[in-house]
Amino acid sequence: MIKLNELRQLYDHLSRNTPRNTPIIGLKKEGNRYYYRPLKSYDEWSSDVLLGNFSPKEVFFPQDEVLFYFKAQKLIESKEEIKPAVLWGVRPCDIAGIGELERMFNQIEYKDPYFMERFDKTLIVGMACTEPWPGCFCTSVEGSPYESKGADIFIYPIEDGYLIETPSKKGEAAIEGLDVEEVSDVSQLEADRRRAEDKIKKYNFEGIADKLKSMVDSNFWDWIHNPCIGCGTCAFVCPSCHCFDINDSSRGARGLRSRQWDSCLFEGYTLETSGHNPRPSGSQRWRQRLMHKFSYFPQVFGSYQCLGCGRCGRACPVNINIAEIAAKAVEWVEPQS
Amino acid sequence: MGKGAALVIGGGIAGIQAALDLSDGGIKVYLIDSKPTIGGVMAQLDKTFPTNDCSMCILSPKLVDTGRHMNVEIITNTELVGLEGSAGNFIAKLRKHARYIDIEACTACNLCAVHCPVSAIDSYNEGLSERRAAYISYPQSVPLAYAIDKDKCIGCGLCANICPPNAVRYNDKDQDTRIEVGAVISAPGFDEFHAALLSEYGYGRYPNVLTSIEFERLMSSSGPTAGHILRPSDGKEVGKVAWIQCVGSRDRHISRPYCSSVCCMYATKEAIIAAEHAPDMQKTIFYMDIRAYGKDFDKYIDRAKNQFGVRYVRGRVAKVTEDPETREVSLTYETDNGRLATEAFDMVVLSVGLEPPKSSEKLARALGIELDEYGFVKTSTFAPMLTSRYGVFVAGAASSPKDIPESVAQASGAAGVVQGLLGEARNTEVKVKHLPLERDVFTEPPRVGVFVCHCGINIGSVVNVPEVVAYAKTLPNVAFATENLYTCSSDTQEKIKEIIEQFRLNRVVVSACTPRTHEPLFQSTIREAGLNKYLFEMANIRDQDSWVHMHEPEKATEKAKDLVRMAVAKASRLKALPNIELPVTKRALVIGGGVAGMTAAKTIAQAGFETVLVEKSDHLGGNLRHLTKTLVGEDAQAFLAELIAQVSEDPNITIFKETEVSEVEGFVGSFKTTLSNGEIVEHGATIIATGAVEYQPKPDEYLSSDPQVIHQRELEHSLANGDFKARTVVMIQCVGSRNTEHPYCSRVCCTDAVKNALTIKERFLDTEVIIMFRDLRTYGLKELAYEKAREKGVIFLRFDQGSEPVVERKDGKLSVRIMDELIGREVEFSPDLIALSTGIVAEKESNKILAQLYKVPLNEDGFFLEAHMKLRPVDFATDGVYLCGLAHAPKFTDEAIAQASATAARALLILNKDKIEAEGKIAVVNERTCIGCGYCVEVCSYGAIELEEKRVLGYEKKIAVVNAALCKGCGGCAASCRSNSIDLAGFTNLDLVSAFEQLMWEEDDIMGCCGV
Amino acid sequence: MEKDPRILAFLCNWCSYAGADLAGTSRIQYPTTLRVLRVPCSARVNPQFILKALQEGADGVLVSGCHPGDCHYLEGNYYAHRKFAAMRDLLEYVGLEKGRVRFSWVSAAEGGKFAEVVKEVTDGVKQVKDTTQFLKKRDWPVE
Amino acid sequence: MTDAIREEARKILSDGKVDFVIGYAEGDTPIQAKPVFISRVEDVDKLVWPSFGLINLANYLLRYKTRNTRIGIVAKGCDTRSIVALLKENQIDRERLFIIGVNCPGMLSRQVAREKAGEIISAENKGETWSFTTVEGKKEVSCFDLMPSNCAACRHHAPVISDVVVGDPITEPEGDGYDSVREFEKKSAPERYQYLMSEMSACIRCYACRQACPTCNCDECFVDITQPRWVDKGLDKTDLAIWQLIRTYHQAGRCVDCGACEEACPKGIKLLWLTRKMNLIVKERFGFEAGVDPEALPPLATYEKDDTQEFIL
Repeated sequence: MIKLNELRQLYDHLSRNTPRNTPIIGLKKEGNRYYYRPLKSYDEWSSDVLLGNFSPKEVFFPQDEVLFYFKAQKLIESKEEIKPAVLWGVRPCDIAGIGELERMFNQIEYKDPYFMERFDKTLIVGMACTEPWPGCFCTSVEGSPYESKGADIFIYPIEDGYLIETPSKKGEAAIEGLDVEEVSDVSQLEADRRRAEDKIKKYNFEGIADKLKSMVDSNFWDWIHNPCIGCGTCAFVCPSCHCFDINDSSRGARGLRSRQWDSCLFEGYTLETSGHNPRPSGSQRWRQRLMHKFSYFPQVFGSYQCLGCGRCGRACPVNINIAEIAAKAVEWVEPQS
Repeated sequence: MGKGAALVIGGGIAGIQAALDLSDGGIKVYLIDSKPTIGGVMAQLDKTFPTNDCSMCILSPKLVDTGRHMNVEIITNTELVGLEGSAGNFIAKLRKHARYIDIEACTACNLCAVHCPVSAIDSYNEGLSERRAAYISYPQSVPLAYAIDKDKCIGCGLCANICPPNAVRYNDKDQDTRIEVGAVISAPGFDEFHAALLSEYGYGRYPNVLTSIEFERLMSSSGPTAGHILRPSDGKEVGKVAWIQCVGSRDRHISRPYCSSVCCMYATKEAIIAAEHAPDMQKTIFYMDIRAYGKDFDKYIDRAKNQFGVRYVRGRVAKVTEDPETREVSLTYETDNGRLATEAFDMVVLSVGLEPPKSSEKLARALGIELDEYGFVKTSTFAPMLTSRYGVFVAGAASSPKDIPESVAQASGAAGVVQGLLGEARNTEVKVKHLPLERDVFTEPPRVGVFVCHCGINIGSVVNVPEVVAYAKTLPNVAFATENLYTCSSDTQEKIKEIIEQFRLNRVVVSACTPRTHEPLFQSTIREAGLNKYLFEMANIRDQDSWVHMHEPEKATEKAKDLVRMAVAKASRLKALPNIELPVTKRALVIGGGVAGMTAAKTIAQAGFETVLVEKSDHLGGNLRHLTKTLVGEDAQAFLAELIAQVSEDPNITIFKETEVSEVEGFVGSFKTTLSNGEIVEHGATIIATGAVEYQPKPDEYLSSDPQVIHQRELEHSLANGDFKARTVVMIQCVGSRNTEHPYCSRVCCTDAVKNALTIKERFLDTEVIIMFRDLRTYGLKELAYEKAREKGVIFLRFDQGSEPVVERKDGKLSVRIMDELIGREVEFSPDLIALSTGIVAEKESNKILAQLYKVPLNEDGFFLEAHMKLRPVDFATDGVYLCGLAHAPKFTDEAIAQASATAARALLILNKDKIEAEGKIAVVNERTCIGCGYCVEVCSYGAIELEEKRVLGYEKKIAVVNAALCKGCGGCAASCRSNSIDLAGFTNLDLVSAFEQLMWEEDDIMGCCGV
Repeated sequence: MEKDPRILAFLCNWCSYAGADLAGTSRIQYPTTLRVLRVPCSARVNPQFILKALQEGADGVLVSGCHPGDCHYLEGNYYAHRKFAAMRDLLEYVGLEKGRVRFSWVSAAEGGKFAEVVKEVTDGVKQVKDTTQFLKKRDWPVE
Repeated sequence: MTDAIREEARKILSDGKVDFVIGYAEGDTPIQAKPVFISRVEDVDKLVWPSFGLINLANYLLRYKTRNTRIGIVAKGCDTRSIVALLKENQIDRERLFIIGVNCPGMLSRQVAREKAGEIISAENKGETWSFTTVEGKKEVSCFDLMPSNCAACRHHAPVISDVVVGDPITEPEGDGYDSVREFEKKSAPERYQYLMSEMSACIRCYACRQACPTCNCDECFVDITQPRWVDKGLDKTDLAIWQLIRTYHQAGRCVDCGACEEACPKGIKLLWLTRKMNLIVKERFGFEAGVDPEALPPLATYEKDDTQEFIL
């Protein structure tokens, strides 16, 4: 690990030592919201904001992405060339989210070239959360505000500066030439981590995967669905939701195929051409949502598909909090009818 | 019971109309024509007035209908030689002349004509071109088969050798046959006056003097010059052309004293069309009176003058000479002020009159009917279609010169009378059509066939048709594209059917004229080819392209491509729609108890159907109550009394007086009309015969409130009562007609004035009668009365609009001053009686109410507007509602009676059926997405949508349900539905959006889109 | 050949389409800009068509029906008018350039008026500075 | 107010008049209320009269369209107008409803708070003001300043229909509340168009606006229809603009200006800017206000022969 007094040093180093026009993407205020956007300068970075209103997933997995163009029978690759980028100042939960996406898009049989090219070409600069926000619950889903896993470079803010870790080779290479001292004593980080973790509300999700499996026909789903209005906000702000819909748009012989984010809570999510919908009710759609994140995903990949960032709860127009719901599921006792 | 069949003589428009109305009404028809094809003169015309419709275009669908009607047997080259028996049971003796080609075998491949070494004069082109001895009259001929002109044939055998189906029969002989029929309608039409008889006009000597019908062929795209107006002498473009009117009309010296009724209008039409062909051409019409007495005719004349620069010169042409060098023709004529003037023209057109066909006497002998001294079939005012022999009827120009709509109305009228006559024998001899099963194309990808029409040169001369065809082939889903000279011709229908079969087409696009006239024809063609008729779409590249962009061929071609692209896009989306059958209430409602209404009611009742007659006043009779005698002296009141008695006593007729229509529900086949007396009438057809009223002059108009200023109608009464007394009578014409307020001619006033003037002159020899007129419009045989009036010393003084006579009281005496053009100064009369010839005006307000109730339109003058001015004179666009009498336009009693019978014939077409096929383009509900919000229910003006509980995809819910019988297919519901849960079949959101989305495609979007 | 503006016209079958045909039978010449889609009634025209057409590249849109009271379907044009009024006002509010979306009543007897309407609408569209408002730009690669 | 609501709810639940009551409860995150469904008398105390209650609870009635449930609902003035609109469109039976109408003095808005204070981490009510901890520090904003534009423009504070009304009647303010529309109209056409495009291009098509709206009640929204595809998928600017324009058009005579759509938008798009104009159009052209007169026909489902047709050639 190395120590910096000013984070700007690292920023400047990265901007100098990457190919020309490599964007450094960090949280930036637009209107009255915060998004991951290319920063024009270090000063544009909203360093005090832990979480953008939207997650960094759109850096790798844009909401609306052209897969290819076609003319008559001929295919033309998407014209957009994917260039290297630096993702700056991402928090551990979002990094974990990127990791979940990578698991999805980088399977042995099926690799998503669009995602993977962006993923491979992006240098992820993570940052620990010294002051977690209300609504954060990463510690309940096996995360930590000080978790550097998944980052190429990871920043630990300390009292008089910053400690910089490079968990990956890519990160190591990136900071090469940064003329600063190497520090060996990083013991204070452990205390910092505990302090930060203690600030986070802890939920008990123990045994949730199995519990949910037993609740397929439960009234629980009606209970969650009741207030839900079925919009796509939660899925769209979620760092790990990755469902998408593929659409063709054509004009005569010319056209394109593209994909857009989808949400499992949309009524048309599973609607079939015939008009049949295997999940016609909101309760069934909620069951899918929760089971996917807390049951199927853990079964297949061994981890929750929820990283505890709490964005969905903050953004939900009717204030549905997935952590509360998951915790409720664990305690759920089927009412006597 | 008599025979359920009828004989129709003559295959012109009148004969065709009579045949169609009879056969659709359940009567088997034998249609005979002495020529090898039907079509008559209308097939030779380029355009028709006043709509300038392409004549062939509007005739062709009827030709096709007749040609393939299973209950019309067309017998060509045939004449009637005798008629035995009596009404109900005639035996007609026919002589079928040898054609020398077997109609059944001939495929119209044209090889016989190609190889025939003999030339003959082409009579279809009026001798302006030649044809072979083996020939076909015109490309749209029905039946489509060749014939051999035996007079010219040299028997060389070339055609027989070459004919692939061996259809040539050199030894063909005339054959005599006998057919049994219940009635006969004779519609042999007319001949043109032979212009050479008037040698002073130089016809036959000067090559650049043509007859009007020759000129018609010259303008026609199918004519000898393909529509270019070229001088016969040298083939040069014509710069200056003159029409001479009344050649063979209004001319006692050559025994044609009658007016031919149509020449003023056709000359104007020819001038307008000529102007379209060659905008710089100077056009002059030399005339005596402009007889624009028909509906909207005066507007047409105004357009000719103002928009097309047609010059009208009043004056008789005295001399015609030719410059032997330049071949120009000089006309010497008398001008308004009596001076002589001479003017040279490149071409002179003689507006030849109409006269009875040369065969008329022979035909009359065979039929056993009487003719008048000129050879026209004798009829009476009150039975205008009946000849002197009961059971034999006449239609068209055979009884007097007349134009197309009147011929059509008479033909339908004759059909109506025959329907009544044959009564229960109807439906005994007709066959029922069996269509092939519809092919199920649901699972097939669209394979569109595109047929681009040249429409002669109507489209082809502006739009680059081959380019459009080539373009169509590049469009997605297009499996076939071709061009046709006339897509509507009967051979093309066969071709389309073959191509559908051959290329497995499942959608058809015709790019031609307007779907408003031609869609039904093409729909039935594709139906006969086994396709659902809704798998059809048209692109209008004539009325809305070539005709309106005549000077921008490139842009018109681009537009045509766009329109075709849109049509193909829409066609590709079309789906087969189910055929819905609706029940028929076998009862008619007739609104109006005048002579028209009563005639209609009587005719329908005679055919065996209940009829309800509604009259708003407390008496029947209408305007005829004010007429004492007709021009030829028939007693109007005796006729009226008899008609009222017949109608009142007929058990099939229910009469409601002092009653009006207050509410209307339903549609063709099942109307439900609520009357003001609370009575609810359920009926299948409606006839509007509400009449019109006399114009009431404003108090200051010609001093009309003065007791000595009376109306023509009052004059007739006083003459009948015997209280007429006057030494000098001035009659003023066009009171309330042909002015800004009422821009149309009231048609009857000139004849009325002449009639009353003659009565005065007969009884009061010394009484001076002065008729002040603008154009004396005693058309047809009425001209004879005008001639007589002049002989008797009635003074006729002409005035123009704007210099009307001035009527004043001077020292207690009436004074009328008028500008006499002949002597060039004002003259003054001091009559003791002034008779105003007041016009006929529509009852605008009450017509408007009725129009809205029955969803039919009015014209600008407040008269009801028929579906088509030429060929559907008594129909409305709305099915099941018909129109006759003064409600349509000013007219004479005989014309109203003919129209009334015609409406009866049309109504009987509905009443005769047990079920009618409803429109398939109706609203459909997507039950899955409908949430039953009820907006569609609110916006439906027909109450066709209701909300009902239904089980959909396992859930009970309230959704919209459409009543197919009530839905009219307006689509208001579809556009009001937020979730597209209700849509309009045939015009779905997808159909329309696809069409206009593809409109916006650029070339790059299309290229590479291969056909199927 | 100068490129014409392309104006999509929805004409009701009974009045305006017939009026357009009448302009044809009367040979009244008018600009070549119009592309007609026949609909049964002006009430069939969903105002959404207008937006969609502008988005696809129509320079202008004309919707024409029967005069008030003349509707073949009794009152379709009255309903149509309300829909058009709402959409029209909304489009004006969001700054759609004037002259691109027009409405007219033309009867079956008004061939002359139809030609006049086409002229006026064409002139209106020609005066529009930017007919790419609402146009969906498709910058798709050529090859 | 909270007590009054609880009392009424308790009454109808214990009388068995309704199966459950839909009302507001305190939210889990700052300045947010959440809807609750109370079916047991003992849960009634969860009900509150919230400060930030822009959610239109009438939205939830749509779910019970085909069920025979008897529902109690806490409804603000605008919510009752939505209920009227839904009744007119046959989306709910009046007999199955018990409406606890509230004379609503107006709500506060999260969106406005975010605009005024910034990204809020925590909040505290201090009577007439709210104190916010934001990423940019502490900020205090008066309640008045937190009122959303629709509540400021509201002229129908009192319930239109109800079975019982709680809260004191409120005097309706002067004016018709459409000043913002008229102000915007003063801008030039290009400026207006620019605004449309920049505002709408922020849309991410989460459809929160539609889902929050009781009158966006189609089973299949036009935006999801594929034949024809009214609005292409993806984030093309024109598609986004058309999506909201058509949604607004569909709201003609149906939008009650409750502000639920705008409050729900995760991007803070000014949706009422459009819908309020549509409300003004139907008011000025057709003399209609949504949900105010239970007897009146929806403006686009009726007509007057003398509707002004000034724009028609």
